[in-house]
Amino acid sequence: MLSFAATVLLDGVSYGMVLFLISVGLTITMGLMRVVNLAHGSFAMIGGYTAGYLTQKGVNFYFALVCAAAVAGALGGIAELTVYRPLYRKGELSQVLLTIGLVFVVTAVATEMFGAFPYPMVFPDYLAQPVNIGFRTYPAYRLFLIAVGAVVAAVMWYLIDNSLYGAKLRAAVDNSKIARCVGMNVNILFTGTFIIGCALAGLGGAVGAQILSLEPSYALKYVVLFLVVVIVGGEGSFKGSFIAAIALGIIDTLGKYFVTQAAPYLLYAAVFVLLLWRPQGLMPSKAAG
Amino acid sequence: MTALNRDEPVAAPPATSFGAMTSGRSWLALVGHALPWAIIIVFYFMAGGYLSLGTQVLIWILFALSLDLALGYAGIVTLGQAAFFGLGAYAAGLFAIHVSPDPILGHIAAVLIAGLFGLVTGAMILHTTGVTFLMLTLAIVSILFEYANQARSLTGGDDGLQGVKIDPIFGMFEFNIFGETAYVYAAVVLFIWFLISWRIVHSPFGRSLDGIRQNARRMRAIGTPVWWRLLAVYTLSAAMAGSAGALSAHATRFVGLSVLSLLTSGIVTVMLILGGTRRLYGAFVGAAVYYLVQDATARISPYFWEFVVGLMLIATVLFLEGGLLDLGRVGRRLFDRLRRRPDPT
Amino acid sequence: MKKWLAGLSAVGALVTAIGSAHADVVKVGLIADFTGAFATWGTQFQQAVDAYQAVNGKSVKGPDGKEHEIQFIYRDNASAGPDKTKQLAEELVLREKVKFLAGFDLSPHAMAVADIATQAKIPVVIMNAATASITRGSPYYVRVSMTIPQHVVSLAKWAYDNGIRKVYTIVSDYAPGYDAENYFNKTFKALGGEIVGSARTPQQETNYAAYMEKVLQAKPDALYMFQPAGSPSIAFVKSYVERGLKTAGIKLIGTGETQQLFLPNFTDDVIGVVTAFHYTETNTNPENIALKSQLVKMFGDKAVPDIASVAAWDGTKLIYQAVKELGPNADGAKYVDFMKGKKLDSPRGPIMIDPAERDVIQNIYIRRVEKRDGKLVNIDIGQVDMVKDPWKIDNPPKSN
Amino acid sequence: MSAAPVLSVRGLCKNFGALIVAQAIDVDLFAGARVGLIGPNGAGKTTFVNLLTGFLHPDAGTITLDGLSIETMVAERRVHHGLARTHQINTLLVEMTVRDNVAIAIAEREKFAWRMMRYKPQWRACLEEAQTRLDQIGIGAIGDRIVRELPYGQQRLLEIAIALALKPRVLLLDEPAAGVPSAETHHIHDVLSKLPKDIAILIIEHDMDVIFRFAQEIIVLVQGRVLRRGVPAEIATDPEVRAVYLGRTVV
Repeated sequence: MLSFAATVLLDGVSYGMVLFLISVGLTITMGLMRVVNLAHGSFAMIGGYTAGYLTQKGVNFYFALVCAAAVAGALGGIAELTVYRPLYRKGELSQVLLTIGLVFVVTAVATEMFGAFPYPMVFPDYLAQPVNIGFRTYPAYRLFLIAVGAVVAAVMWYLIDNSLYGAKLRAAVDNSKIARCVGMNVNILFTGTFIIGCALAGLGGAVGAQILSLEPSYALKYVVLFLVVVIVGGEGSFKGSFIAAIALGIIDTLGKYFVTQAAPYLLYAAVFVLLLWRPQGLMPSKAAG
Repeated sequence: MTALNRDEPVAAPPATSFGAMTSGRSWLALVGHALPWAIIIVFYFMAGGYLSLGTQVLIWILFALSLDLALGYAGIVTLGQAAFFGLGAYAAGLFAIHVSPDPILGHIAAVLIAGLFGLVTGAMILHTTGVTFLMLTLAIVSILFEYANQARSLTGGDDGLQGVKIDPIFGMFEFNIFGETAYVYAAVVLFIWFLISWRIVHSPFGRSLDGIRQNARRMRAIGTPVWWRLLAVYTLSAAMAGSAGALSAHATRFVGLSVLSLLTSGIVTVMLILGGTRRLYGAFVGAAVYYLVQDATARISPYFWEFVVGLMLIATVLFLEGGLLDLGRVGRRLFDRLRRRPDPT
Repeated sequence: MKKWLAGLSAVGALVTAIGSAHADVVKVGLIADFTGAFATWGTQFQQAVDAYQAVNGKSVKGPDGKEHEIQFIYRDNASAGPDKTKQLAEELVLREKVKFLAGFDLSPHAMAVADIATQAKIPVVIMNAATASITRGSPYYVRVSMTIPQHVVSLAKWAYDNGIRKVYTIVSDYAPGYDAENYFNKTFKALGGEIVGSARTPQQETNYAAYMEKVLQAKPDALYMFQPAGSPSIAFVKSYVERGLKTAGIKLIGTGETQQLFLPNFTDDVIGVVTAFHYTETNTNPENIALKSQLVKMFGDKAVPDIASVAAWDGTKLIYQAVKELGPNADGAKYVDFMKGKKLDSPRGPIMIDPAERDVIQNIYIRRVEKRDGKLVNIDIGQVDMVKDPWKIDNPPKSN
Repeated sequence: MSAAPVLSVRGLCKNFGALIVAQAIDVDLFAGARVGLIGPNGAGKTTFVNLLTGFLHPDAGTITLDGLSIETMVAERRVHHGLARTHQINTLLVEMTVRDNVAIAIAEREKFAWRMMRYKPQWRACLEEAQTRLDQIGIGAIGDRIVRELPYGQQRLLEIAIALALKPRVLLLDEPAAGVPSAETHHIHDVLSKLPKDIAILIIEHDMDVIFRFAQEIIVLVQGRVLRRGVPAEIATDPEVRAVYLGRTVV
């Protein structure tokens, strides 16, 4: 029984970590820039494809991950400077539409380049094998996911709480107007944060490729999932999204385990109720509240 | 008063300055009104095998029109419009199967059900705004979709609703594969809804909606019950979308799961934005153009149309907020600027 | 990119294009998804048709001794709903005056054209849509592809004959999945086997960890999967190995998941999976050789034939023979009558059109995935001869 | 002047977390009253207006309008009971014409703004009344202009015009001249001086000259508390008030 609980926990957390890795960028950018960025998943996908392509070409796995983050981040930066900038002043609608447009374009290009089929990603053998973790054998890959997620979370945590960058970030999230007034160069902060967010998404897309499999429809397919994490966690709330992601992962796993006749609308129903109860999410950042 | 009358160049009045369209003073406005309907009528005789394609366009125009009321005029940013379209479609289909094959009755039933659903959900979520509201609408449409997918016995799941039989309208005009009936039926329904919408958006009610979109706080300060007004238009728009859904169910004698998909919401929004919001005719242009582009590009290369639609969206948001119907004004402004530029000698 | 731009210029022409039916041209309207999630079906259909026409010429000599061109007109369902299918079909029938309709990758799409086929008396050659009941929808339906029960029943039999007694089934949560689950369980129980557990997974599921845990605890001899080709089935197999089911000695059996077309996307985990299917890409039938070589010749080494290619090949062949026999302007019903009971040498092996049900009767091959000179391939390890769709046997047509 | 106050506020309290913005405020406004509300920035003046008009809800206290207690009422209902306001920062329908801005307010006042059908004559009447009201405050010439294109001063006047169009019995003016170039302020003051005599008016203003010219009574608000109240003369000479305005904190 205990081992079962542990297994469910591991499964849930590892899944949640993927969601967290990809969503954390979104939550910060949405909290910071107030942009409903439905295209965020595209950057995760770009990272995934990059890593997939490289690993298939025999490039070292970890180097491939770095590249994935780099490429996603770079493209993110370009996108921020070109199409996102004008969005900051516009309403949700424009933001939704433009980012959906972006998704379409990326999807089309991805299909032209990599085909409509799911794109395989080569993991090092020691990750592909189950390992013995005392009470049972367990996929090394999922342990790896948890490790990566934990590291990133820790680093983010430190950055946001203890660094000047973090301080600026929190200030700007709480009130970008004031941040501007006190002469903080918000533009650079925005671009930088956006790049980091996309890079993380790229990383998440790459390492998570086995759970959220790579295909052109990726961005559209999972965007709701990412949004749920962000909104439920509370826009701009880093801790909130972490909790939301892990919770989502565990709930999802439990659901599959006990309600084998999957009822997918339960997730949405839950979100619906929660948002009516706490329209600002679990942990609203001051600005949102 | 001189001090206050610092005169500034009067730009072309935006679509929301009333009287601009109400008083069809310029013959141009009249042509503008006649043209779309003339095209719809002419198409009927020219279409040949493309008539059912035309019917589809008409249905999507009505759908986009319903969105224009909520999103365009009242500024309710929703991604859940497909919920009403789909509900209307399934209602009409199931009504035909289980209750009565009469199209008119079925249509009315569908409109009522969709409207009621709009009323209930609207009452639940309309106090929220922005992203939260967006997510709530998204959740609603997703819930319906998943439910319809699961309730196979009722909806046929992803096989769609089979065996919908519809009586001839007034017992005279039967729905056949040539689709004349469906086309005229759709055109008439569209026209009725258009008249209603036209009346509404130029009524005090419509103006107050426009006010709410521009500045809800101001409207409360003059005593507007904002929530009630929004609820009213949301319900109306839902009923209209339901009507469009009923049309599609009757026209194709089939209801597919896709009517409830998020993509359907997305597409109708794209159409509206493409054509231009707060003009009513924007829906016409948007739906037609969208279908044309999709039809044309899809034949060239897989994914090409997705690519193009994506670009169109980005371009519209960045450079053409008024939608295609705004091209004229944008062009004029550009032209003026070019003309004003002093020649470089 | 380039071809897109080139295409742009063609748009205008296409839009205004008006199909006019010449007397000696037999038009066949092929509707399938060429874009969106199911895009591969359309391309596979089209390539096979082109291949067939390249081998057998674009025209047939009719009974009147004249050469009649067989012209295929392709319409993209764009992975949109059946309402779109319906509209395309009407357009093809009324505008293009097609004599046959063909294609249809998804069942709902095929079902949606029943009215049109019946009202306009147009034979519909179904090249995939595998829901058993479809062919009852209109007397003009003729199916050359398969039905799910055909596979599943054969698989269940094979499993029992090979000493498997306890099976856990996991199917995808949509219509074909239900058919699969239903027929596997029924057949296997009837033989005396035991179903120790069943689960249904969301259609686009890719995270199977929890399900595998349950299977592991149920300790069956084999795990039967019915998962959509592509990411779900790949993730499924991955998870099956990861979770140590393979090492626990639980066999993985399925039907369409391991088609040659998809194998490159799998890792070696998939080796040893046993499936029952109506087409083994590696078979050496002359027709299959012809199809494969022609595809490679026309579309390069990457072109791999699959059930779509095979069905399109056979469907085209059927239409050619019908026109050859009855000429270009016969009544739709006549064409259908001709096709009833027809026997064909298909790349998959011998097939026959059920005279009563207008549905395909064919061998089902049991294959195991193995690695031959560095490539994952399906190897036949057995076959069930001339399987008639079990659903039809269970649901005899109501006499009305 | 009638005995009973049109608007009477008792023990009004409000705080945001630790920050106290209204502390047991009592105010009475009689018909035709002209009361000035002054105080340093952050004293809670605008908050007080928001509490009265229902854009904020008090933690404690009662607000009575013509004997009807309205503190639980939503903002829009209070308007219909005769309580109108202007905003410190222009809050207008910037995409509409000036006339439409006023006409809509009139439509709401006349309770037919929900009409979808059969509205033509009433609406015409609204437009006409709107025009006359614009004329009255001297901006009739710009009735057809889009608000967004107007200079700030004219927008301030429009704020007042809209409030007046609601035929209020109590009018709360939140710094009507704020942000207007001093060269233009006199127009606004003209308008203020011509406001209907029977309306009870509470005005927030920083410009002391205006206040002392306009108000019969002045209330000094500091940190959400009424520090002093009295006729302008007293207030002007009150040392504590001076202290506040010199920025020294009051114990």
